[in-house]
Amino acid sequence: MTTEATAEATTEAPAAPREYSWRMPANWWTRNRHYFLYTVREFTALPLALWLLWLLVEIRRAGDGPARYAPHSSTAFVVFSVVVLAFALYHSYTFLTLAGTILHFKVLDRPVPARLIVLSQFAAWAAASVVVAFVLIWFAHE
Amino acid sequence: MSEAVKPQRLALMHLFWWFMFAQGGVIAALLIPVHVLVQGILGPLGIVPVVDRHYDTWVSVLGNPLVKLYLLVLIAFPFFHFAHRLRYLLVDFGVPAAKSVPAQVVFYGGAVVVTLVTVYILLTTVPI
Amino acid sequence: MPDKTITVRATRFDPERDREPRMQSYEVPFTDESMVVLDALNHVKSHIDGSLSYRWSCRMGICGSCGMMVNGTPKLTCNAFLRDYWPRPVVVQPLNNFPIIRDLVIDMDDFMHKLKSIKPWIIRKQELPLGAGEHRQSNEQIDDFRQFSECINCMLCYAACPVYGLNNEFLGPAATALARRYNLDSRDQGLKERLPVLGEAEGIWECSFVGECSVVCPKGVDPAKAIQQTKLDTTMRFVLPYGNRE
Amino acid sequence: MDFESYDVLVVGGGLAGIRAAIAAVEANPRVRVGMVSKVYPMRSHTVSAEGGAAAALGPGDSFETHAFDTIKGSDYLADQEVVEAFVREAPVEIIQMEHWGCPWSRNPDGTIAVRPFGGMTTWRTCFAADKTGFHMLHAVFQTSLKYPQITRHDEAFVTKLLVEDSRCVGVVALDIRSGRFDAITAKSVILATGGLGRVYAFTTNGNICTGDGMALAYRAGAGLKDMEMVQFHPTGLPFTGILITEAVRGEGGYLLNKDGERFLKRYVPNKMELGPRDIISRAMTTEFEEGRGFEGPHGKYMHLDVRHLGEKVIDRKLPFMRELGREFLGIDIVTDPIPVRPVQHYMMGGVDANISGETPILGLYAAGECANVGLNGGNRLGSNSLPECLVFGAAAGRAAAHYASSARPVTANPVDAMLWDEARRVEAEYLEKKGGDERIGPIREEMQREMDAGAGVFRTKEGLSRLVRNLGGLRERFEKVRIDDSSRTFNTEIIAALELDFMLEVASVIAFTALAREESRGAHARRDFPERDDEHFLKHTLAFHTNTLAPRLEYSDVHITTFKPQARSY
Ligand SMILES: Cc1cc2nc3c(=O)[nH]c(=O)nc-3n(C[C@H](O)[C@H](O)[C@H](O)COP(=O)(O)OP(=O)(O)OC[C@H]3O[C@@H](n4cnc5c(N)ncnc54)[C@H](O)[C@@H]3O)c2cc1C
Ligand code: SF4
Ligand code: F3S
Ligand code: FES
Repeated sequence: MTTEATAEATTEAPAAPREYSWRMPANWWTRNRHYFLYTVREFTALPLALWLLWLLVEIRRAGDGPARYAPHSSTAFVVFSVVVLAFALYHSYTFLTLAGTILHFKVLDRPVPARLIVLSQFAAWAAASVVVAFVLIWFAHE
Repeated sequence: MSEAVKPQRLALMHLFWWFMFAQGGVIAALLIPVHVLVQGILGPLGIVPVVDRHYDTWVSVLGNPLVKLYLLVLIAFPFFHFAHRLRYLLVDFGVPAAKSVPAQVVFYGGAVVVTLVTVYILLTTVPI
Repeated sequence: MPDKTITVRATRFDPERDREPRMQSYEVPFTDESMVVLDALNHVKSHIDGSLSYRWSCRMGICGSCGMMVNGTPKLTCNAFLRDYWPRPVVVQPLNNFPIIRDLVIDMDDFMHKLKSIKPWIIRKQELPLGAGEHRQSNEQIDDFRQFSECINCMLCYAACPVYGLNNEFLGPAATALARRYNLDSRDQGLKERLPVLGEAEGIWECSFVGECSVVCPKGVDPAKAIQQTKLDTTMRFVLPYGNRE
Repeated sequence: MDFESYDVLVVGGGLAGIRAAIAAVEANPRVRVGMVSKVYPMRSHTVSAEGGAAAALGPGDSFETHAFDTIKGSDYLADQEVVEAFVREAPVEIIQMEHWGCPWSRNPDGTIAVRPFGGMTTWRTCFAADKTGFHMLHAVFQTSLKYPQITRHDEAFVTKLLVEDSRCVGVVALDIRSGRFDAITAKSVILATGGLGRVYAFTTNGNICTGDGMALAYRAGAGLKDMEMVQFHPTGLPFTGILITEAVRGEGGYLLNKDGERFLKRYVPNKMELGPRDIISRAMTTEFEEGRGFEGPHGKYMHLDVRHLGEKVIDRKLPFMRELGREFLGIDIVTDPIPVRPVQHYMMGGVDANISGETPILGLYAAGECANVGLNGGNRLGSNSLPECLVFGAAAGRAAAHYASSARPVTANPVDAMLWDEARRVEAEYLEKKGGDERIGPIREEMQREMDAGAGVFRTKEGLSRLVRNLGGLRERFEKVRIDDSSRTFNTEIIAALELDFMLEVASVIAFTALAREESRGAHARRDFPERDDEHFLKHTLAFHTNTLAPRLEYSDVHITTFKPQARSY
């Protein structure tokens, strides 16, 4: 249903008035701290992807045979990993918090408070990290 | 009157890619930091022993089918997440073309390629 | 003590004269700590320049008509206190992401269409006759959707959402929150009719969860949550075999 | 001829207007309805209503007591058959609103909950937390979107009713966005334009409550009924006039003077805080005069104290009040008392209409706050207004649809000329006028101050006479008004001028009718005539437009059926 522009125009009314249309400035994401953090959050995808590609290479190199196998250990690589870790932590923090606030369950017909869900997300993160770290380190002794 | 009647259909492709994005995001959030920390920092610096530091341990772990499955999940799923985010990031930076079907083919296709490569590598490297 | 004043810089745009919006400054007496930005605009209109145009009515944060950008943030001007800006000037602009009709007045027809498109009314397979009395509903069932029913259509969320700013086809925060308000109402059975609108390409999937919509919402509606939950629920209906039920 | 023509045209997008539009369509699905509103419908002032809507729903309630409370509250100036019809229809309408999605607060068993309200003997006020009007308006507006027969003209300002051969055939409306004048014709027209609180300086009413519909009907020849009856609500926030709902007292809040005393024991000992608004407002004013009020930067005030209710009750039942306290006063009502003082709130008077909303002008109907169907008499009980909008909005909608189905179509010829005349008038008086030297703002502010001083809670002959004189002076100054804005696009200054024109009109009617009623009844309290005088004034005042500011006054009988007038004490 629209506001119909019909009816007799008696006065020398101007044709449909011009509006000034909105154009999004290209640098919009720098104009507000939240927008910037959002952009960083989305950008984490890139470093994380690169690091996983490295992992793929690391796996592939296991096919090189015992003599030629040499894991990466350059300073540059460590620095790269530190940077990636910062992004990874930011991704985990934002993703789990946000996912926690949108998940909704009911237990005994009562909604589970979002805080609790977020907390359990972080608990799951901690648990997964401990298990993975354990496997990665423990089996190194064999 | 002036209302443009748009065909309204549930966009199933969007739904699927969002689902993959969400799954990948969870996997990435739960698992990636610890791998980066242990394999990317602690291991190379020699602070703790890590499986991939020695050929023997690395191979014996990679030979385990469960590990292979785990690594597939760890690597493939997040790529759907990354593809989705980077595509939208391009949109945010004023490249609406990133929404087009060809762009979708490139981004999600890329994730599919990474998945296939991962499967290939996992199957061919240290076969079970 | 000399009388305190505050500088108000407001956007002026008259399509009959101007090609582009421009800014105009006014000095307004700041006589009372509880004065809001809207009071300053009203002072300008009554005593300095009657041609300044903007919308307002209730002055109590409930009619939703006085939303503007105040120093770059979308705000209800009847709820933005001068004391939070003084002694620096307060800059008032029309809401971002909308076409400007005049001065501080934006064109929100787009939202009115979107609102209608999500069918914001109770849909039932079988109408309950009036004689049968009310549908029973517990306060807990109301709690399920209460938050999403508090939307005053003030458009601050649309002004805050960059995705909407980039693409006006996007259904957007408030409309989705209202759709969810009805979908979650125990009296409503219209989910299936609303899903195609919500789930189409320019619907919920466009939202990349910037979240700023919920940050600026003056009524705690949390439209970002409404959108993500709708994505999740819609997806679950297809992914889980038992999800595909009413 | 291609002007827009409808079967039924509703002027006003508030609760009454939308309810009327839906009723017209449901009465006859072939009826085409137009709805004109000067703001988007969901901005209408109904949105501000907080406390609730009364209806005898509960098992412990009866039509009888709701009717009696209303009639006693009205100080016997209500038309009793109207009240009886009202109390019977109100529950049906509340259920209808429920079916349309209004999120009424509920009892534990899932039925609609009720709360106590001033002047009501039992709990009968249905509520949606403390945003009742907001929820009702949005529910009914959103529901209206599903009817393809309803066409909206948003942000169009009606400047004149088109009357041809003493039949109303439409309106002239200024499309605010384009500045164009349109004739919108219809076989029947329903006025639902709301209240006029903005004629006062200190009011709970929004900027749009400028009495337009009353002035439109008055100028078209309809009578305005009981315009001296203006309600003052006891609990407005000083400075802003924001309303603190009566539900705060309903839920158990105390009114305290500066000695910490619940002073109402001297005025309404049996009802205390649950007394009717007129009496409590007078009690507060008297306490102020006797030096027992707090003094603040914005005048005297009392404390409204809810601290003893506890955070839980406050958050469940009065969340918006807490929000308002926090946002507008910087206090938390859980720990601080709320400063309050009497404030103009509601207009009992309005366009003279009968139980179906019909006015004496053929094809013209009125409903909601702008109408006076005889329900509220000298004082409206809190929470009777929202159901009034529903019941009489629906009645007017049905009657108008019925009339339209047999009325002859509107002819283009005279309409064209009338449109042209009206457009020329507004252009000449405002847009093209040269040499004016007064702004609108100062005239409006002075009118508001004069009304507060002369036609407030207590009135006297001297005060009202002075008011009448000063309003005359303001009218002369208004003739010389100057408009800064020459644009046609969204010219809110022209709107403000047109509104001020209407307000000066209705303000004068209030002043003249108040001067003429030489008694105290309901909200109309004359210092010089402190008693009710049934012998001379158990009558409705009817004011008719003349060529001067002074209306022609007539009086008509009050319809009394069951309840004979008796002393009104609580
Ligand atoms: C703060 C507050 C709290 C209240 N609380 C309660 C309560 O708890 N319970 C209760 O029962 N009542 C309450 N009331 C009273 C009640 O809300 C109103 O009486 C009622 O909402 C009026 O509704 P309406 O539809 O008549 O008018 P409104 O809602 O005021 O609508 C008027 C409509 O007319 C349109 N209009 C006006 N002039 C023109 C014109 N010239 N051209 C075109 N369109 C025009 C407007 O755009 C608007 O859409 C309260 C009132 C206030 C102010
Ligand atoms: S969701 Fe919030 S910000 Fe958006 S329109 Fe509604 S009330 Fe305003
Ligand atoms: S800001 Fe926009 S992108 Fe989504 S979460 Fe809110 S709608
Ligand atoms: S004036 Fe109504 S929300 Fe600000």
